[in-house]
Amino acid sequence: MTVLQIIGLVFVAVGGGAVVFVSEPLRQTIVLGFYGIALTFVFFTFQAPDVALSEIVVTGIGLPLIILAALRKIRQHEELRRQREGKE
Amino acid sequence: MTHLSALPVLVPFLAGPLLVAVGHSAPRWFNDSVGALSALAATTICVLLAVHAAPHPFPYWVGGWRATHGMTIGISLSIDATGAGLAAFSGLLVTAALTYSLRYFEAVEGLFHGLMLLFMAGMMGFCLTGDLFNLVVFFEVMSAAAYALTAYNIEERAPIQGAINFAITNSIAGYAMFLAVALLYARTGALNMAQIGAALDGRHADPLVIVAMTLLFVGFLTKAAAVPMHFWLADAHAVAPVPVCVLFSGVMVELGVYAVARLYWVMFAGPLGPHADAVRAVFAGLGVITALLGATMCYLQRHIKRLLAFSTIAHVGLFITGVALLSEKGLAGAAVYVIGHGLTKAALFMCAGVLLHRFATIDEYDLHNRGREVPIVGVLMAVGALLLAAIPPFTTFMGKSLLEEGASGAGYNWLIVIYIAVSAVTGGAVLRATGRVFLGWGESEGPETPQHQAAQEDVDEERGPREHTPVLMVLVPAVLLVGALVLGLIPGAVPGMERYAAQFIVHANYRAWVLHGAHVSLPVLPASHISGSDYGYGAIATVGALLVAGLGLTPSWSAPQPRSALGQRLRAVVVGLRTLHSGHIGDYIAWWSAGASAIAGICLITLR
Amino acid sequence: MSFLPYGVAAWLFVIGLWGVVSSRNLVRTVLCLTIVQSSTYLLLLGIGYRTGATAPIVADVPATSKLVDPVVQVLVLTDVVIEATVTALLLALVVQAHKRFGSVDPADLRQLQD
Amino acid sequence: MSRPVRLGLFVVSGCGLATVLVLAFIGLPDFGSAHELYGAVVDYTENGLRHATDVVTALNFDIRAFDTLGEEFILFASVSGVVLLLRQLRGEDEDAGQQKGIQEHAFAGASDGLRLASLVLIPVIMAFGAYLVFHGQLTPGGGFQGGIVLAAGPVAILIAGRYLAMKAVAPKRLVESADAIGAAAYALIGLGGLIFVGVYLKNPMPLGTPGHLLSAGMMPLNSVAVGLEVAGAFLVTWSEFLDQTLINSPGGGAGE
Repeated sequence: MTVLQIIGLVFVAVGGGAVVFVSEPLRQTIVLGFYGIALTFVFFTFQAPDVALSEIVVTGIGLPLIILAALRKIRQHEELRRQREGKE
Repeated sequence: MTHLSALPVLVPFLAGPLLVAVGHSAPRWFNDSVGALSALAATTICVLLAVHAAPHPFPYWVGGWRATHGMTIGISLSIDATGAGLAAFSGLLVTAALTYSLRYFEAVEGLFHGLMLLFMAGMMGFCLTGDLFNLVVFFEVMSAAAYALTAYNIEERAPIQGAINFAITNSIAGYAMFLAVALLYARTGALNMAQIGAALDGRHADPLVIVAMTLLFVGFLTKAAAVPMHFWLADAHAVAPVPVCVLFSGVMVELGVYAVARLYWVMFAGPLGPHADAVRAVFAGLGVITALLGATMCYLQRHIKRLLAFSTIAHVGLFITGVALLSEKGLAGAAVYVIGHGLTKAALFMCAGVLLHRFATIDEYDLHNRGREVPIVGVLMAVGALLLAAIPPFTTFMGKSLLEEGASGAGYNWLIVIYIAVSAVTGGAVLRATGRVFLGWGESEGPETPQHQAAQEDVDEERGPREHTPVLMVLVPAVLLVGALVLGLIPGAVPGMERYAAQFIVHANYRAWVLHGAHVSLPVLPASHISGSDYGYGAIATVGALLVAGLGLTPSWSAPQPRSALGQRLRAVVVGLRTLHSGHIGDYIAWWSAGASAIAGICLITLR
Repeated sequence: MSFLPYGVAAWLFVIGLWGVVSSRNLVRTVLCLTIVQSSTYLLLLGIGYRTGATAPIVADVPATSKLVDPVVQVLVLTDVVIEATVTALLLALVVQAHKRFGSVDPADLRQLQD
Repeated sequence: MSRPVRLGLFVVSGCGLATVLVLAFIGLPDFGSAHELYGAVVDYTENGLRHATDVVTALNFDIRAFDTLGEEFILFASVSGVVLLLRQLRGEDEDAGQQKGIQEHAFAGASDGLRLASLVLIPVIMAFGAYLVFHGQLTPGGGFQGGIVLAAGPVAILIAGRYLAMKAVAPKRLVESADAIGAAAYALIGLGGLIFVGVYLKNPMPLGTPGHLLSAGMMPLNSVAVGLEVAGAFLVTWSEFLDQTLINSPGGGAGE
């Protein structure tokens, strides 16, 4: 077991905990991005470049756009409803 | 004939994208006919495969990567009568559901048909594959399509909630299975189920193997809705569109039990052979808890689709006990029961669909006496209810009798009481609803509950009550019920099932024909006959169902006033049970974890 | 030390489930699900690793050199695809849930339960 | 259940689960001593059998191609599900958007510099995506990874502030069709095996020279099919989600 692997795994363990314990979703998305990078790094040290590439495109591009769009959508609904309630 | 092996999956995989790509601009009849015809084609192929494999099961090596010296690197479709037959059964229900939906609702742009076909492809691949990882992949194909189909009516609230709970619970089940696949791969260096079985044989079952087994079983039993991993089912089945419910309750849930049976006898029967008694006790216990909880909750519902959903949980409990008996009688009983129950439950959901379509509500009390407009549906529902109660001498009764024989053979005579009670309560609950809706018996006002409001909310969203019920919507359930009535009566059908079951449970058989291409022939069994006591139990269950229905329709009983101490305690239990089914996904996953760790813990302690 | 990858996998599985159970926001629930899933990646890749072996690319290594197990990598690839797609599907459901219920707190999503 | 009860139940069962998992993992071979027969056999025979230099791709697109078939349809079913789930919402929102009159572009926080950078990056992104798709059997990467990168191209146009331009480059119907055609194409390539060499998903094509662009039989074709599907799938998903955020927002275009 190499030092790089140990460092990577520790980052993944901490990062996974961080994603779970950060309660604000937007911040959580950012932490998830870092977590993805840590995972990618571990996959490289495990000699799995194919998987690392998949992981980085998924957590780097694929998911964040969807999550951010979903969060934004939810926020807009909320504002819209607040406005409507304000009018009534 | 063997060349057809991959086609049950391929046909829907080609037709599905076609429907999604051109469905939005194609006329309705095009989507309908492509959907129903491809389902029919895939079903026919499965039937052909089942017939061909019946005398001699065979493997089909996808990509031509055959096994050499018992070692595989490719993926096999391992086709035997049981797997192909179950695939054909799921195809049959998909065809029926698509036919029913011709007149049921406006489908969106071919997406509905496309997803139904993908769902079917998932189920068929799941039944046919011989590779453990591929099994999990098809589990996920089935799930992904099912999540979307559950939430089909996005303009209502309950489907969204049901789909979320369904998707999260089943995803976690999937991850547990991934862990199990990894563990078994590390241990055996193989992914083909037969090869894993061969590698595990003759070795002591250490914690790794036992935990891998329980993770796989917990995963599939989540799909099968065993307590306490069952919570998602009622939420999802009660709210999915009726044609989808037909598939969920009719076959998808049962596939979970099939996978458990298959994996046990192919992979784990060897190392766990010395512990068969403990395995029997653990999983029979799980089945009994599931059956009792399902039956109780079933009786307590007034939302008819949710009532049917809980009855499915109760019956799955029975199927689990059947498999857990670890005998050909038990397994054959479960198989016959699955077919009879699947057809019956599909028909019952379709009847509920008629009510929803016509009256825009699915609440038992709201529908009080309104069913008189469609008496034929009332007849169908009553027949379905009696079949659920396993009335002699039809298919469900045949299944139940075999289960009873299996139970007494294994020294589990007390299971017979459970079988009778579950049949009586679930059948009785449906009879009660039938009596109230179609004959106007019993009270018309029930206690005000959130469920009542949820059932009514449909009124605003549907286009309101309709005057007519399309003939097709009555014809399809009628045909399914006729199937449920006669299938078990066909001479040779039930004994045939027993022979396949006897073949299924011989641990070394599967490996011989998958890895070594051996010809495995069906065992010859002494002709089993249904004894007088079976008819006696059947009669008790049927009468019990009528009594239960009668109690439910008697005003003083349907709303139990806590007069006595016993009544109060009963009421507390009921309230407690209802609170457990809270709809909160956090609760469900907490229970899931509790169930998974408890089952794994018990197995670790008892199977060492 | 050689238990570390497996230990981290077990940790991620359980801590991710904790997130799902304790969440008051469905978006967070979905993100925690991806943590549960990533435990399966680590376990799979962990069991396929061989000390001193190189990635399963045979272009520029001598045929005799050690390679890591390629099978687990293929399984993880499938796993990653499932993660991406199911997450998208779940988030679509959550957006709809917010629209219908006006909340993403699972405690507010009750319909049929009484 | 109340929150404390739920959390309490999970603390107990989560500890149980952790114990069970650790007990099982103890039985695993030590990290770094993998010796699985399957992997070893594939590692040492693949290049001779299939002429692909990336063994993972050979497993993905040939030896275990049936898994990948299932995987493609998980993707396809999910994307169809996303379209199905967001349909109504989109219909409602587009009405609202049309009343306000959608202007060209609108993406929150996109500064001119970011827009310029995105525009410059687009050809690079697309080229890299295509490279990944076409070199699947040679180097790490393949249809899935390349497909996502390819899909990122049109999205970069969006970030560059050209919402309608993205719609022009990647119209919805076309993208949805790409998704469906890619999925069906993968299944059809397998059918080629059944028709020409008698077994579903068996390689019917010449294997070529290892290391060449057109080598390893049907793998490049499968990779392209997957690339097409994944690119389509992610574009559909992103535009389903982004459509909504862009068009419907209180007080005009998003972030304005």
